[in-house]
Amino acid sequence: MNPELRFTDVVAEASRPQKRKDDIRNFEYSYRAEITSIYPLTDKETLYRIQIVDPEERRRFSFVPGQFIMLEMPGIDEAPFSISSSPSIRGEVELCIRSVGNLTDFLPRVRRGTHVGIRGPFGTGFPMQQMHGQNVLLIAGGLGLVPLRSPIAYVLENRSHFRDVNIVYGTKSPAQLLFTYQYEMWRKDDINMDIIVEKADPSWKGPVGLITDPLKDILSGRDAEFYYNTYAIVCGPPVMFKFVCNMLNEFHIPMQKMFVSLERRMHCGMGKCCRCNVGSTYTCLTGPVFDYWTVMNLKEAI
Amino acid sequence: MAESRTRTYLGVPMYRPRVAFFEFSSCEGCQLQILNNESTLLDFLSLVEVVNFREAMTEQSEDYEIAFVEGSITRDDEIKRLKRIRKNAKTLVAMGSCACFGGVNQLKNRFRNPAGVKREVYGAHPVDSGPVRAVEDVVGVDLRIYGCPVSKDEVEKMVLHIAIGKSIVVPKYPVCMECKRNENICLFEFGEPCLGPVTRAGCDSWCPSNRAGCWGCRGPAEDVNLRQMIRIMEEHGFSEETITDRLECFGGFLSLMKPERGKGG
Amino acid sequence: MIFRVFEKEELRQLFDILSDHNRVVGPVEAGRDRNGRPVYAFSDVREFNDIRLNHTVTKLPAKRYFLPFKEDLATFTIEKDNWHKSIAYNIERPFVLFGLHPCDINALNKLDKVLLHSVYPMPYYAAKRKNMFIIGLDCVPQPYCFCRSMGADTALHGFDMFITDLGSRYFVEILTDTAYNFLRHIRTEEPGEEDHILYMKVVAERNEKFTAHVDTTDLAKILDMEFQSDVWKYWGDRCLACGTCANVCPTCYCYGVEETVEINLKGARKTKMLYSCNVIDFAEVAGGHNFRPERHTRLKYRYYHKHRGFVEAFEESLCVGCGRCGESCLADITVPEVIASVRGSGGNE
Amino acid sequence: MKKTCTVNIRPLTRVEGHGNIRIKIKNGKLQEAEWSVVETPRFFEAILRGKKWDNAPWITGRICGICSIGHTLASIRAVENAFGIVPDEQTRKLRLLLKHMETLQSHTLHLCFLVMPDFMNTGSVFPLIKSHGDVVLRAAKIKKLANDVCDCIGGRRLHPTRTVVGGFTMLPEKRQLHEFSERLKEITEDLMILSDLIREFTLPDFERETEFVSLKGENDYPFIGGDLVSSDGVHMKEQDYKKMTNEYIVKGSTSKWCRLSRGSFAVGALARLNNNFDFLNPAAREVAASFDLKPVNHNPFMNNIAQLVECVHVVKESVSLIDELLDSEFGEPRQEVRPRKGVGIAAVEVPRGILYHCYRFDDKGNITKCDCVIPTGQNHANIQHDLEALAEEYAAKGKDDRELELLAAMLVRAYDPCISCSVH
Ligand SMILES: Cc1cc2nc3c(=O)[nH]c(=O)nc-3n(C[C@H](O)[C@H](O)[C@H](O)COP(=O)(O)OP(=O)(O)OC[C@H]3O[C@@H](n4cnc5c(N)ncnc54)[C@H](O)[C@@H]3O)c2cc1C
Ligand code: SF4
Ligand code: SF4
Ligand code: SF4
Repeated sequence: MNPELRFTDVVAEASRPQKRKDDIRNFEYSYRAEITSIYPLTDKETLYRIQIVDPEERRRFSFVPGQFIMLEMPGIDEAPFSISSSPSIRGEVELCIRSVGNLTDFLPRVRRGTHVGIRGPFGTGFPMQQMHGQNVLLIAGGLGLVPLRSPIAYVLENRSHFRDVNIVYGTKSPAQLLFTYQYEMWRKDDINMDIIVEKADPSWKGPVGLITDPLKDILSGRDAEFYYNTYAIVCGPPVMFKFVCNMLNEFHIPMQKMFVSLERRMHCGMGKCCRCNVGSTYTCLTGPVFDYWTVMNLKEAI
Repeated sequence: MAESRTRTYLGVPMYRPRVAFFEFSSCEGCQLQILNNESTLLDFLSLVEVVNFREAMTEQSEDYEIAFVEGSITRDDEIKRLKRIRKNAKTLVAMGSCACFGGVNQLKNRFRNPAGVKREVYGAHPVDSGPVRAVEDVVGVDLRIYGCPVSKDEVEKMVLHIAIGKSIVVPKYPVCMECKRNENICLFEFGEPCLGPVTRAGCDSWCPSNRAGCWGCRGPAEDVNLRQMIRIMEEHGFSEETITDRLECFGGFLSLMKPERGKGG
Repeated sequence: MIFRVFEKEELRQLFDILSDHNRVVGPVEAGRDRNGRPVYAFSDVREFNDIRLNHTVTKLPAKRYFLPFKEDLATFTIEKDNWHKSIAYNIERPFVLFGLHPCDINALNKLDKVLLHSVYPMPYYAAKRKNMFIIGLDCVPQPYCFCRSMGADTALHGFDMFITDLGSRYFVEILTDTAYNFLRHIRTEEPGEEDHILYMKVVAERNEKFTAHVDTTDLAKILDMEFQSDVWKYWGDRCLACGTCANVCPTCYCYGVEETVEINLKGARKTKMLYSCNVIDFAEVAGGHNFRPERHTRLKYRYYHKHRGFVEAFEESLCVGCGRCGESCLADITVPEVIASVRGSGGNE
Repeated sequence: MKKTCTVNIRPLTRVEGHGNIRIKIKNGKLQEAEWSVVETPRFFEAILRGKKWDNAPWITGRICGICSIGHTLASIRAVENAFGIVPDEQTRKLRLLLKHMETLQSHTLHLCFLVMPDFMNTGSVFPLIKSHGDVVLRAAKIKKLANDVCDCIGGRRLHPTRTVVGGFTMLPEKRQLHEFSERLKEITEDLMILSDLIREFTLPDFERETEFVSLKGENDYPFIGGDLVSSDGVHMKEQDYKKMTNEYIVKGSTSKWCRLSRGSFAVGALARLNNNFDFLNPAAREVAASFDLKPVNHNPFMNNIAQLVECVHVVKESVSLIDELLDSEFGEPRQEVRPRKGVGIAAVEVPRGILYHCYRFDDKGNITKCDCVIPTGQNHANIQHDLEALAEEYAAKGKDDRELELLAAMLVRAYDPCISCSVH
């Protein structure tokens, strides 16, 4: 009798590692999740609340602000989206999605109650705990408010741990402002919020200009101590954070305390498909949140 | 049909468009490819309502949303017909190389003397025929299905995507990608010319997989390096004539070739 | 490691034993090229005589048995408005890879680093890797081989057994008990002193045959410094952006994912396709922005990933020096030339 | 009784290409009956001028989408004849098998998808999917098999890729041939069930004596190359095709017309069958007998039945061809091609009748002159004469517009015209 090779079932024979990231079973595993609410924010952006169906899984699912998930609509597409809700709510995420392509055009047409698959959370987050006791600058341009909403929620829930908190938000036009209904609530919690648009419309009464304008006002005339003890989170299109970070730099906010979130094409979220590489760094593993010093050292980052 | 109105994909209502097929100067092979789809024809037909398909049905209607147009345009009456179709259709799809680039038919444009071309075939007898044009040279085109003939999978995919509301994408990269995916050995190894490196993929490298070099029926891929392609062909010992034969065969590369070889030359 | 020697005809016997109950894949002649030289490819083999033990390099690497060019990651059944996802790792039974050269074994070892031993191990790869019985085979360096420069000319692990031709007999290194047990079915001997001498001689002779070299000293750093070099434009002008180099590369593993719905709407699938960073839309995002719109930026990225990024992450480069990409590149862009030009550069080539 | 009627069909549907029918009857007298071809010309013969020989099969295959395999094979044969290449046994068999499968797929398409609706009072096959699902599925099954074989041997069901001068770029695997053989045996039953159904249709009872032209069988029912023959007793060599076709130009038509011994002649399945009945295999002859189809039959509507008979014939023949191929060792797929100066002519029986390609080459193998004579082009005059006779007959009887319109359409459709092909 000549010998036959034995089949190895890699999954069955794998040991259960401590970390989710090391478990071979997790590669393609997606949580079944239900779209529990769909709320149009503008004509292009919609807010989805998505809840994991299985109660046990729901309990286990947690994330930190800045992380993203992969959302899958079977047969349509799977794509990365930043989590835009509070990290203290387990097993549930809010995503604010702009319609720009295949999946994102399809999603606004689905009904409440539809099931989707989600994988993750993936990537690095903003180091919120490190920021305790410090001033925080939260700066968003356009869709950048979406990933910023999660650290904002954290700050609100832990307001006493932070000193000065400033939100600076700019968009092209007033019609593009997201989450308008929440500004008042944020401001109530002793948070200063500046909003500026590049082009006003008849209804707009606020300031018009670039996001760096209110930022300059906030930063000017403070003492060195303030700058040194300030953390900044910058989310938005690459051109914007280039200017913003330059300004922060001029005011000597430490580069290691400035955080940005990079966006690249992604197909896996797990450091395998290589589509998100900047230079040769995986945005999905080492990022999407990077401190500014690291970004400066990445080729082709901005 | 009531049933069609309630059809959904993952809860999203589907759209069952009224489609029409039209042909101009061509071999009608692209239409035939659709009928050739025996195993999925019924599923295909359930996604659309065919209201015009001269090759297969007698009924005709002017009320349609999507017009699939096959063939190149050579005569004034064709231009008139095409313009009417454009007016009626919400979406006009240029189907096949003839519609997209003029196809093999545009080869006659390479003669500087159109009267001589006519004489060659019809003698002194007068025939009405102008230079061969692609559909988009006459009216606006919304979507293109490349290929001579079109691949039935692509047509089906397009219709399916329209029905469920998924975007329609064609590969931007060249045929070589698919050729390698199909684990072929490159035809240049065997001393055969091939336009795979500059031709838009999507045919699943049909010809190279059958050991025949690509003739570029799907037209250029995006950001192609034609100069380098020509140099490679020359280095492999292929005559200028062979290179030109391939590049001009279906008309897709004309705009990238030397100006004196351009359309209507 | 355990070593053995055996008479040449025993190899046929070993093949027959292996192929009796197992699928065997090995290098075969797939045709003759335009110069009459054989073209090799990995393929299923039923007869020992079909295997080309003296093959130079296969056009495509054995990568596709581990990372298929196209593979379903998941399939869905769709019922009404609901769906069910099923996952399969796409290998049913183990098989034998008969005759892998050291560079190709090293390529698998490199892939292991990112696909098995890094975060998020990939079960699709693992299932295949763990179910492949690999018989390594020594080789004769070809003019385009620079594996020695890349430190990939000998394989220390990643196979089950490795065979070296000593002229009259075969010398075999045994790495796994499976291999050991198989070898019990043929006649082998403990190698003697003269076998060891012969082995050394064979290896030394082989090492002299390398003609292509790549200077890798400080390469990661030099690449970093030459990021803006015009040399890249020179190569970018030649590149066809056809993706062939990545597809024939035994270590390139980038991919894209595409979902499709079946025309009867009863199913859907999520398919992974190996991609290439040289093709136009590799880094393009929705809305049309492309992070690497020019050919030279993409070509450069391929070199950065292989010779810098991977080095940073795993202390070694993602290239084994098999020379396939250069041989297959219709534009004659070869690694030794590109790297030499970058090292020597400051301006144009 | 209606004495005046007009029929104006533009364009005729369920045929390949654009053609119009116009009939005018006034006071029981036929005033006008016209079959006109308005398809736009594409000038293939001019296009090829100056092109290298290897362009010919690739480009001329695009003359017609339905019989692209036939055109490709005719083109290849013409080039091979010019260069003195004789295909080996293996190539000949594979080409014939490919040819058979094109015939099977084309005839099935015509019979079941284009003609059948006329007999079932619908405008297309689409409603039949619901009402006669079984028939449609069987037809689709036959067509699929034929197309699958074409994909495998020719490389593609339409505009084949493996067929080249000198042979094939690539050969099928024997495993595939084996599978096809099994499937071919299976569909014989489907064909029989289709025949039973078709036997229930009443074909119009109309006859007009004419001449039938086809290849002349030597030992077999002919398909690729050989002598030319007519039912009026003309017998010629392949090279003399011009004398067999005598093309001429008619006003108002973009297709040329042909004639031989009489004012017109017919080509196609009925012509082949009328001239070569004895070479049909027994199963096919049996089907012919069940329809009372014997040579020489002068009812043009019987062309439909002749197609059905040919389907049975090619299926049976293909099974034996595959057996022979399976029993032999495959050799090299293609021979070397050495171009030389000369003229090459080929006659091939494609589904719609006899097709001729003729090229003249210079010493570099470039085409200096090209001529293609298409079956439908040869049929146009005959269609016209049939149409006149049919209208005449009905003018006397005095039928209504609708009925005459349908009948006229059915008549032209029976020829399975390939109009864009005839205006190449
Ligand atoms: C870390 C991260 C967080 C993001 N957060 C958000 C968010 O909160 N809200 C939001 O609206 N958008 C977000 N995006 C962008 C979002 O992923 C794209 O808009 C989305 O992929 C487009 O998919 P599509 O199928 O609609 O478009 P298509 O163009 O059809 O995309 C096809 C595929 O390409 C890839 N792709 C295309 N564009 C992008 C892109 N910009 N980023 C990554 N992959 C891409 C995806 O894999 C996608 O499946 C984020 C992207 C990243 C990388
Ligand atoms: S055969 Fe053609 S398509 Fe395939 S790799 Fe070679 S050049 Fe590219
Ligand atoms: S390989 Fe080339 S010629 Fe063939 S189908 Fe594809 S694009 Fe057309
Ligand atoms: S380097 Fe060569 S093989 Fe790679 S993409 Fe460029 S041309 Fe193609």
